Amino acid sequence: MSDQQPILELRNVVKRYSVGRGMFAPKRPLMAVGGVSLSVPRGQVLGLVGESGCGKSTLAKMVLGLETPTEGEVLIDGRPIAQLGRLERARLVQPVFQDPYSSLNPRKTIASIVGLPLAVHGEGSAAERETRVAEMLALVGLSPRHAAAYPSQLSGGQRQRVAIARALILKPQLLICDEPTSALDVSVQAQILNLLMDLQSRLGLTSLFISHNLAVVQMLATRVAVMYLGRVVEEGPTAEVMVRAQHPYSRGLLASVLTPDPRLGLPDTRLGSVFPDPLAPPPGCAFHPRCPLVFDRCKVEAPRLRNHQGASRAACHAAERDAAAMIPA
Amino acid sequence: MLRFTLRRLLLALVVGIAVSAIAFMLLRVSGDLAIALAGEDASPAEVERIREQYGLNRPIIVQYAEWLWRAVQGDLGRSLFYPESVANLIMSRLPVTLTLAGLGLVIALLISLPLGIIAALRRNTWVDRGALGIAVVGQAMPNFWFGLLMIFFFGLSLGWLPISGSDTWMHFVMPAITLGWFSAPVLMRLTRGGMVEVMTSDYIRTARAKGLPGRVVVLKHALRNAIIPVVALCSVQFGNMLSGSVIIETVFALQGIGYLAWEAISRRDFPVVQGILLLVALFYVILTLLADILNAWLDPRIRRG
Amino acid sequence: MTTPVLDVKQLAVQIPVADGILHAVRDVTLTVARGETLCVVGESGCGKSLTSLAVMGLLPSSARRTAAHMRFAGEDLLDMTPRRLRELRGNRMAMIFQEPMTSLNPAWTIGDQLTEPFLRHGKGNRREATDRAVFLLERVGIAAAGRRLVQYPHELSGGLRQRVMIAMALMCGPDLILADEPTTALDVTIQAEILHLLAELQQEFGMGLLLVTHDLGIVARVAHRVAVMYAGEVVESGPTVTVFDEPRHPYTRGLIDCIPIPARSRPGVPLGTIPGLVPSLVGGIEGCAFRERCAFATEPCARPVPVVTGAEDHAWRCILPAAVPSLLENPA
Amino acid sequence: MSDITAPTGPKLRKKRGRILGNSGLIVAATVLGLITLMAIFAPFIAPHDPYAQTLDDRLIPPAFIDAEMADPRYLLGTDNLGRDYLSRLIYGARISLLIGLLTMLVSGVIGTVLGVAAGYFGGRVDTVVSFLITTRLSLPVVMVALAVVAVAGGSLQVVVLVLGLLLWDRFAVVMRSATMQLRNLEYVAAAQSVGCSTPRILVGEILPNLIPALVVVASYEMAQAILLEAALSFLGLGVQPPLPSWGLMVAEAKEVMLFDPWVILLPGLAICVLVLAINMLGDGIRDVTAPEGRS
Repeated sequence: MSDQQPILELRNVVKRYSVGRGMFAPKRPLMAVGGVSLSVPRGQVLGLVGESGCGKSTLAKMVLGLETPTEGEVLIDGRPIAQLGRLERARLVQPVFQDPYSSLNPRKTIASIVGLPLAVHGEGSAAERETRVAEMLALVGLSPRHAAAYPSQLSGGQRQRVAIARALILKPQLLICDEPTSALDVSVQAQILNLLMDLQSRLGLTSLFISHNLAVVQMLATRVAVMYLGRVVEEGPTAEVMVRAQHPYSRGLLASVLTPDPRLGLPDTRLGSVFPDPLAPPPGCAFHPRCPLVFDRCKVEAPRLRNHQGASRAACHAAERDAAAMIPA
Repeated sequence: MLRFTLRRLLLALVVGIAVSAIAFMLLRVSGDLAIALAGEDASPAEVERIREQYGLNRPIIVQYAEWLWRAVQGDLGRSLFYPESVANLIMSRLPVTLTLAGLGLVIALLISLPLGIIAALRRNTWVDRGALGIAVVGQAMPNFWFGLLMIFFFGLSLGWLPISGSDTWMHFVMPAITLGWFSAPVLMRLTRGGMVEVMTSDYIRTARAKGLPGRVVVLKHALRNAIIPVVALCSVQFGNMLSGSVIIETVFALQGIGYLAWEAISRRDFPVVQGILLLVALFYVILTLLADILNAWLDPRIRRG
Repeated sequence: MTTPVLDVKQLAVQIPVADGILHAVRDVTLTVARGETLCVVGESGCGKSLTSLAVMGLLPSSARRTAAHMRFAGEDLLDMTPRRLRELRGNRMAMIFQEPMTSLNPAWTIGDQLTEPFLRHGKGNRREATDRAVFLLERVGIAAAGRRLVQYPHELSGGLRQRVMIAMALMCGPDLILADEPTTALDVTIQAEILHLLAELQQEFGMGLLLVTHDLGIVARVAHRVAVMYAGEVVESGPTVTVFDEPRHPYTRGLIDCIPIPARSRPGVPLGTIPGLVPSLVGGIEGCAFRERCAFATEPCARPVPVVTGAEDHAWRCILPAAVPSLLENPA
Repeated sequence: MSDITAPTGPKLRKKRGRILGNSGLIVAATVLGLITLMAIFAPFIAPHDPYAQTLDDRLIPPAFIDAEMADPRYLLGTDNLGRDYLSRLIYGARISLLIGLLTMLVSGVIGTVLGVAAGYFGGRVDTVVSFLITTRLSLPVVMVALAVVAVAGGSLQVVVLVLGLLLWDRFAVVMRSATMQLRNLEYVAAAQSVGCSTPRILVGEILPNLIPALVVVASYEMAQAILLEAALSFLGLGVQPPLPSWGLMVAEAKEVMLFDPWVILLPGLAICVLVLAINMLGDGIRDVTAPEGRS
């Protein structure tokens, strides 16, 4: 496999659900993910940012094979995930979930939770597994004494370390982190982010890092993709998106990050707060009802993700117009 | 809401058909009805004659379809014992059972609602433990035994109440108490559980933060939400009471459909048994339908969902 | 100096649990002046929410509350009759909770729930109540307010419900609002809007605002003064700018350092962390509760630590002689 | 970062403390244990043959009812056929326990399989199972059981089979909703991602977490089955005489209730104590295994 081959590739992935509103109300289609194409090269971290209901977790589930795309293809290491067996898939991609309380089975010891992937894949003898579990626990900063403990005896941060150990023990090609720190206190979040950064540099992990907080994402991600209502609205190198975001929603998200600087007042995101109903998305650009730069074209035509300036891509008519105006004659 | 009602109605209809089929089939597959009718020591020829006479030799589906077709028209066949049609027989006994079940439900609610609410508000005090204790002990008593004890004390020893028959309201006192007593624990637990959950909810804290007095918090904000599942359970309990009337009516010789069912079963009067099974099952289907609609109507999240 | 709207001294909350007494809030002293925003900040389990509930008298029934005094506009909440307390609650002091999805009663309309405190506290008749509800709904940025009155909570989104909660708190024109993590359950872009609204209304009506949060970013942007809580105690309090610029307690410094900041924190450069775990508050703690996790801890920290007061009401519970420097490799 | 919040030793001790602190659970377990032992060793404990009729010794009251009429050979007196009441009660425990246990097993297997399948797979499976549950709930248990026993003939096997096929609904309802909750937890998603097969997830991840709920429902249904058997036998359509079913004994006692009311007291009380013990055991186990809360 060449190094040019991306580890993760999404080709125009669509996921539609049919949602019952209440027990007997008619079902309506919900476009959770509306045509997403992204790729993550080996050794890189793609940060996926968006608010609740934007489809980022659905996307993660499709990459993990827990959901099947309605349309499009997910390829891992060049192979369509739909054609992989469950064991093969598990060797390629592993998750770390959000809630450290529900992500560990309360009736199993830490050792058996971390060792489960080895047991399922029939790797090594019982003694070898034990050694590897101990190594893994040490790698994520837990002591050997934790092996015999049950999840209820650990703190939130320790549990999240266990989840990371379980995800890494099979040495997967790709790690999916779905809001791994958003259920944690800030001081614990910092510990987990530091751990992930450390593992990143030591193991050269390739990962998809999902969060609603841009400040967290930029700690780890080499590239960032911003999602809004099921679509990627901006994608580019982290530094560029953080400094020169082109999509007004990315700028709004960035402004919403409240840094602990007492001299700055509250930001004016100029986004309003009328979050659209995902069951009845607005026509044209889905973001137009909240957009401060909206003009007529936005209400009828959905913008496509394309390069306007620099190395990043944005799906915005205003960005396109501005870029066009800036081209020297 | 209309859509909800229609869908729920359709479900009730399908369940109704399934239940009627089961009520019919059960008696056919659990043994040879012809032998049961003719008696254990009847000659093979006699059994064959009966099989012929009742059409038991035809495919079971055909028998069922025919029975259902007649049943829909109100014809449940004729009793093998009484010189009457099954439908008439049941209709003449039904009022007794409905009265009994109605009274039973009222008694159950009179016991369970206040007790459940007080237990929830005084959680983990002796009131709560006492109420739960009564519920646990109450549920452990066999209802026929409880009935017999009542007969012994209030009927035989004290002579306050008549011990059998269904002529006056006095005849209903003990059966209704017995029936209500056994429904009360379930209703009480649900009321208590619902109230406990609601009282610890965020919106009750909001109501208290508004400065509302305790009585308004409990009656307006808590009870309204806690009572919704109780309403549904009430109809389920009413259905159970119709079914449980077999035991109670037999103990007190109350001439309702329960007693009729027992008589018919003992005498192998199968058209009557089938008719009663169908009727009680349909009652239950209709009651749950009503409960669901009432539930939806009480809960704005369903009504306007 | 005028009477502060809220003046709490040495508040303690104890909760009996399976293996002893949980000292959830210990010796908390704070004041809120009219027109002032005080933020109480800390991590989960530090007692910040219980502090606000203790002020409102909404603690769970098993909890025990003690204090030297707890004055609301000069009147002590401790020796108040339940009736007098009810007169104040929802009227002169109101509360906004964290979960907009569950804090409104699903069985009653928005209008009914909004007008309820107004009518209950005898502020006017039903018509006036409805008028005020419409006025406030519009004020908190809800369009078509008249139509919203007949809607049920489940028909509104989380952001809208939190606006309704805010409008409800304002119905009787309170002197003090307690907001317990009012934006934690909301999306980040909505959070800024709601905070804007709260700050604006607070200025407009000249109320005191006690805002409980875990987010130092929110504190920095909205608070006039801040109280940092750790393990049930206020470990540092003072004007926001002073506390952020010159934190005197190592915990405050630790909290500030572990926040990722765009364009400052970079991949590969670790964040500051606070090692170890929060101590158990069951039984009670002797000395500084933070000493097990503190890089500067010395032998005297095991003994009771006095509160030191500096300029401008800046107070801290630490024996270090100077401000705590950042331990980050390249602080901005 | 190296501390475990509660080391294993104290944790176990805490659990043991919770069990011992629950006096209801202790009493219930003791009573149930005694009844079980009594049932198992009935031939060694019972002073008389429970079927032996001594027509000269009919309806002898126990000493605590009428000391003068009592006979020291019959501790709890004799019934209307002169059979030793104590021996019949001891043997009766066998019937109640056997029917309770077997019915619980039959209905438990049916209900758990249906409920877990509905809760885990959802969709069509859930629709079908929900329909089955609704249909089953619409059938009046006592009447159907009576009618079927009347046709099939009253015997222990028939009663177990009929009750087992009728009493699975609560298992299904509870297991369905419990599985639905578990299914959405992240550790199930993690197990799927790790490559666990569906049976492995059901057995390794879901089932262990269902056990507390299962025990509670099972105890409740066992009690229910015992009560129903007694009722069926009481109505003459359950276990047939001369078997010493407690329900049957109440029915037989009913005939002589007017003159010898004590006969009715004993078997009823026996049912009551057994059912109470089972229910209290279930409640106690539920309380002990209740989640301790997150932190």
